Amino acid sequence: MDRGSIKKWLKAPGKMGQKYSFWVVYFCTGCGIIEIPPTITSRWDAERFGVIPVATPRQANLFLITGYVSVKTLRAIIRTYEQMPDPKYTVGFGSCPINGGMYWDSYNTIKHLDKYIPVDGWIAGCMPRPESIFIAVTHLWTMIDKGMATGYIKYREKYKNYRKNQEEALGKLEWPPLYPVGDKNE
Amino acid sequence: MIIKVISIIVLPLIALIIGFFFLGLSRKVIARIHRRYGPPISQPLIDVIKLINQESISHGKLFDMGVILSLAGSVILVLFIPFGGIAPLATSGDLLVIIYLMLLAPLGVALSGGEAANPNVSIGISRKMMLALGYEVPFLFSLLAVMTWYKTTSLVEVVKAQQSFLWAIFYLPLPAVAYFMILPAMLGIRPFDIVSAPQEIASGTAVEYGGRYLALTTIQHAFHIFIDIALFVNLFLGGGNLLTFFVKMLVVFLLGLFINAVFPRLRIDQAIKYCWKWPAILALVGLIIARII
Amino acid sequence: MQLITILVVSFLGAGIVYLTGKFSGRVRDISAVLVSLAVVILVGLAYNQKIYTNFYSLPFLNLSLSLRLNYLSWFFAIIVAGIGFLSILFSLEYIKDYQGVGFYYFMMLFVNAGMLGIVLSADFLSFYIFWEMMSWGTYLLISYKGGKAVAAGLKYIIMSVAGSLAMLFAIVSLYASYGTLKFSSLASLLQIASPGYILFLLLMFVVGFGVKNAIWTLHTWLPDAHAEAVSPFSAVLTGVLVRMGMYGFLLIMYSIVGLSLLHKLGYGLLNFNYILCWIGAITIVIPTFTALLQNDSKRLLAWHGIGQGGYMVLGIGVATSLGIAGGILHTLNYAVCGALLFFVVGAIEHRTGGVRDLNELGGLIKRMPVTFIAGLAGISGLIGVPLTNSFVSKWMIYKTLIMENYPFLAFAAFIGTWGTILSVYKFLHNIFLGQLPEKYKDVKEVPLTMQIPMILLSLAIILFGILPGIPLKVISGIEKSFGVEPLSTTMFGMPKEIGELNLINILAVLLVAGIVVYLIFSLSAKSRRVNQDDNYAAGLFVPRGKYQYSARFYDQAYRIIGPYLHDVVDDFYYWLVGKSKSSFQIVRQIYTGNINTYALYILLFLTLLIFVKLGWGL
Amino acid sequence: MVNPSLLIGLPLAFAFSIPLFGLISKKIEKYIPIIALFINMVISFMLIPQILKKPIVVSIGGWSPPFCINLVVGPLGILLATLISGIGFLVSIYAVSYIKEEPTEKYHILFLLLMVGAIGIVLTGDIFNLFVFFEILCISSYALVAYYKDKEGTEAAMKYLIQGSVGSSFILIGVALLYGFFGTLNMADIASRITSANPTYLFITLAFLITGFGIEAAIFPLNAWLPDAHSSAPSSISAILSGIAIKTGVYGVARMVYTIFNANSILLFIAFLGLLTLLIGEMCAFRQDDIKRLLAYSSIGQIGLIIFALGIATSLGVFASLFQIVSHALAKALLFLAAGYMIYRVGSKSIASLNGLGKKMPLTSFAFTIGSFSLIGLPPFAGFVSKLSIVYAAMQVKKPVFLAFIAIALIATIIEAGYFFKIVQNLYFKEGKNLDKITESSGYILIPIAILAILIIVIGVHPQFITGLLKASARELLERAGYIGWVLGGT
Repeated sequence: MDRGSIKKWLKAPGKMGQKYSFWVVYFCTGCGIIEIPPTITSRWDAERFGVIPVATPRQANLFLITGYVSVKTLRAIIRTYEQMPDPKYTVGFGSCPINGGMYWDSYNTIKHLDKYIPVDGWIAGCMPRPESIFIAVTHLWTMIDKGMATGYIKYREKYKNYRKNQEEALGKLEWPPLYPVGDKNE
Repeated sequence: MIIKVISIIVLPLIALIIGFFFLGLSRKVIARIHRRYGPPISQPLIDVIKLINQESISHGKLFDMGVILSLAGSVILVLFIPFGGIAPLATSGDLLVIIYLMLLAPLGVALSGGEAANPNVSIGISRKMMLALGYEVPFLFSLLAVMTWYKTTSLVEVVKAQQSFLWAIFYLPLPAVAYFMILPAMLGIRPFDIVSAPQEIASGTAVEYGGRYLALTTIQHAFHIFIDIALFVNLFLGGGNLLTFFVKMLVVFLLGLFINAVFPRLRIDQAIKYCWKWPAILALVGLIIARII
Repeated sequence: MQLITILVVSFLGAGIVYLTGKFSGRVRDISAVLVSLAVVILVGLAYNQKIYTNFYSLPFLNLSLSLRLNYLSWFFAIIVAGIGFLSILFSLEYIKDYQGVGFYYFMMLFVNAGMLGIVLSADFLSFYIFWEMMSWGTYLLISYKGGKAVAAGLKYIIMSVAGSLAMLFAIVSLYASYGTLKFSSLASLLQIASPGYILFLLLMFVVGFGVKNAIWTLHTWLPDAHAEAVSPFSAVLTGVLVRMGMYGFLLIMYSIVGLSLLHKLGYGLLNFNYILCWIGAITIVIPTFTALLQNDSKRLLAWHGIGQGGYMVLGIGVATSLGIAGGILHTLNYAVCGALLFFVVGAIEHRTGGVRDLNELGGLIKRMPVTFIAGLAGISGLIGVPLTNSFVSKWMIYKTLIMENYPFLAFAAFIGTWGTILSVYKFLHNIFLGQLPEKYKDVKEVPLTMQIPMILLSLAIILFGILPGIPLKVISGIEKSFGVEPLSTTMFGMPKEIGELNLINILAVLLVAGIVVYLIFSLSAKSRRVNQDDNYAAGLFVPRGKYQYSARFYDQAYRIIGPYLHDVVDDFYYWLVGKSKSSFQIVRQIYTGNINTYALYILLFLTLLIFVKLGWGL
Repeated sequence: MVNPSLLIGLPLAFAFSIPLFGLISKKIEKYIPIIALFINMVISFMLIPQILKKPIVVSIGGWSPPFCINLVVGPLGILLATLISGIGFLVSIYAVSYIKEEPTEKYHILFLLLMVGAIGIVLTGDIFNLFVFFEILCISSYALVAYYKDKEGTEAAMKYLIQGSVGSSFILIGVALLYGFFGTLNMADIASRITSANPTYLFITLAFLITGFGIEAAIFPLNAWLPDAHSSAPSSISAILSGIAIKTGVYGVARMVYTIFNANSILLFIAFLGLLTLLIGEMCAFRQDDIKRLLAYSSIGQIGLIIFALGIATSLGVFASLFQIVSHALAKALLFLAAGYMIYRVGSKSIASLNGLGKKMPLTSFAFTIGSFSLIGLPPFAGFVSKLSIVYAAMQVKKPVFLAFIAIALIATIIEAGYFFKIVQNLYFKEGKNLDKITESSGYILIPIAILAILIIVIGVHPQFITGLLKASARELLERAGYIGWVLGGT
């Protein structure tokens, strides 16, 4: 916890700000959301880490994918992710986003979320405990420090492929591409 | 002259600091009331720094200009309200001007929010307007009570008159109480955070705001807290020098905080009815007394 | 001579425009613009002159009709001429597709000429003549559009005739008792009149002028008329024509009866001015909150026209130097704002095919930016946002109310302003903001001749908002002529002894603050421009054309205040009309169509006559 | 100098010569009334100046008054004579193309006779002649009302006939009584000796005479004939009846009350009657959907106003009442002519059927509008000046009762405004049905209408044209000594 160190603040205020105020988009994808209420309320108090839930993706910079991702939800996830302003971070919460988990052979869940949007970190387990969220947050801090949490940049660069995967999974998307889909990105 | 210029520059900064302090304090205090540890006092500042460095989207010129207007309106409002006797612009605008300048901030937000073509924003604005209609009634009653009592529309005069003798709250307790009762409504904090109800209308006017827009609105909110409380202190608690003024503001703010931290959110019609019932009646009685005596 | 020239030009001009219309529409349009412009110039040249001329005489009533020019009449004359010119300019494109355009221009110019005659006339007979000409001209113009407008026109003219007959009653009684109708001589003669008689006069005139100025209980014609008339004329209606009542109030109350006499009417709080003030206050509150419930843009503005009229009445009712000045200044300011807003609505109608329903519009800022700017200026002026014109006048009215220790009247004025804010924001939002519906995708900005009037008026709003000294100079001249001690003003607001108001400082600080904030804004991280489809919709794609919140914008507030805002006065009038109709039906039964009864009538009449003789012992 | 008796003689001669002309060609006969009345009009215009200098008394058969039949052509007489022949002239122009139904020559004869009667009434100085001319007028108008020979016309004529003859008989009784008292029929003579008789008997006589003339003058409740007659007669005749015939009744009443009986005590009652007539007329008119009935009832109202002004009995009051007579005669004639032709075009009398005519018949509708505005009393039309002077006269008396009366009269004006403005809107701003083959009126129709409209505006803008004459006429009515003096030579 180096909130106090002025030097770092003066060096990279933006990065520090990003670290110490994670605003989580308030979006219940699956069963994992059940862990969020204790996390943000008196029992574990996420606010002391500067983590607070916000209502709209426009304000958020942390996207917590809580639980399994059905095809229907994927559409919303992609839309929400694209509406979040850069820099933004994604954390997959629970086993399902990683590899489908207990829905590994379900016909309408997404097995590998990172084919569709970049994921900066995973929290394995079914269910993970709230503490693990804090672990994830602190881990994300170090990643930001080291400049490893670059999911949003990857998304911009590889947007063509992401868009292709998304359209494979969801069919034609009704919204236009976020970034120009051309060869100049390669 | 020089002093005036300096104070014009300094006063907003003081207001900003106090406002941010209050913002952080409120989060901390509420956390403690909730038996939480709570964020550091500086958390709002951290948020604003982050937001300034974060990208955002814009829906058009008005979308930007509205936010700028609202913050600018709040900034100049600070210059009209005596802070511990410092009121650089008090001679070029009195209480009536202050009442009207208080329009600029909501108007700016309403305009810029309007261009973000989002019904949540519209709902938020309409709630803001209705809530304002609600709390303006007791607010105006109590302001008129003070103005009628001191036979002046100048805030500086009011403060002078109080410092010479007793505070207004002793002459006009009812309007003061009414003002205090609607203070949370004016600040838009619980139980009156209907305007930006994140769970109902996705934080109302701020739905499309991100990055610098959110930063500016946060700063504006800080100013807003400062203005409303400073106005209360000037009107009823007799101003004071820099220190006492700050102390009075702190007291008022904390009192309000303790009350509103434990209340759930009201519905908009409940809020209007509340504003038009007890605060309005109290303020009206106070006004009638002030008129008769 | 100059005044006669003004009137001749304006009246003959109307006729000429009509005749040229018979040959070519183009020439007619141009000549209409030229005539109205000429009137503006002529009136402008007459600034700061004192003129008095007899222009006609009726020997059989040994009356002579005369004209005069002083600050008061010049002030109103320039407003009339200016708004008239702008509305003609606005009409060029707007009215093209209607039929009977020649008639329209003729009546517009004719009504303007009538209003000029009203403000320039120096005796009550010519005043009344021009008043009536204006009234029936207005009636024809309101009905011009046909359809619903017909009923509106009838309602207007009936109320107007009733009012002007009350006025005629007072005028003739004045003549019968004093043998003259000249304002100047009446002003001196009335000083020795009994308060009761003065009160009777004032009541009659208040009815006459109140119908025009739409004070509460006489206002019911106005919403229909404003809503149904063609928009350029609605602008004239709300801006100047309705304010002729205001001119009348000023004339009778201060120019003729005079302040010293007014104070004699009544005791304590129960005096004429105080009651007038309360009428004004009610006129502010009820109509302004009724406007909140309107969904028709023009009706909404019309109700505001009534409400703002209340401010003026309130201002002149207080009868302090500041109050009177505030009332007069507000007349000018509202003329500008109201006309501008009706132009805006007219532009919207013109482009969207006559859509006035606020719930069908939206998002037009992206298509009609200039109109939006005008609308923004207009509503800011109407609210009285600082640095717009109405702020100054409202400030003066509030100030004097508080200083004169009328806090409740002041409260009515304040809360009226809040009602105004709510409803005009709804107006602006539902038309210009929010999502642009599919059907208005390719709406274009209005042509230049419609933009110019709006731009000019918007500039006027800002100008008078920052330099109120310009109109206030004339107004203090008016007050001097009233015998009220004139208001001393500076260019940018009020001198110290009157109150703390210095608009140039406010402007400067606001600019500085705005620049600073803008720097912060532009230095921080950039933002990406998105269109209205890229919008937060809870993770879904924005449903086109359905993603708008405008219907029942203040629903919860409606539920609370709606029941109290039912227009009982209007109901009462309709009840009255219905009852009298049925009673007329009964009266008709006298003529049974049966010859025997008729013969009986004759005999009865004869016997009655003889009985009268014996009874009265004539 | 011209002999005023020509004013009566010429039309009479022409009237009976129409069949002879008819032998030559049926074409010319319809132009005879025009010629006759034109000459009449010219003569009366020529007479005005010298009569304003000195009234003319024409004695027939050599003897000097009171021992002979004589015409007394005072300002009042010549005023009304001019009005009558003028309006008659215009209406006869109108009739040229309006009256197509045979037998036209009868129409023209009766029309001229009606004129003769009317002019005779206002010019004669002998009360029995007055009665005779009155009969001429009435009988010809009975016939003319039934001219179309349709059911309602005949019925209306029948009613009119019955009531009219009751009235005439009353007049006859009154005349007989007067002759019994004074042994003379010369009005001036009677007037000079009126004080010598028993006031009660005199009053009975006056009652009979007022009733008799009141029927023609359409005072409430004696006016039941009027709506039927006006609405079912040919429009030209309605114009004449409303513009002229009832005015002669008013003349009769005025002559009796002022000049002969000098019954000032009854004037207030007469004013009250006038007010009653006004109210009832307007109320009934408000509820009409038949345009001609509406106009007829509004004439009742206007007559009420005239009678009311007559009852004010100040010089200004009488002046105002005469002014109202003139302006109403012009306006109502105009309205009936215009409405008549609109009805002729659309083929229905209902107001709703006039919708949208303003675009099809612009000039006619415009004239109609002017007439109705003038009747409501809007500036700058003739009706405004007359109404203004009535209000002023009533106020000038400074009696509270007259204040109350005039207030009520103004309220009646609101009702009047109600229906007239509605009609104007129907003309211009309502969408009419199947108007496509309706065209503007022809020249013979437009000329009189246009002239009347122009007259209304001219008098409204510059009343001085007629005020001199009106003032003199008012003086004639009020100063009976002067009248007696003209006839009997300076007593």
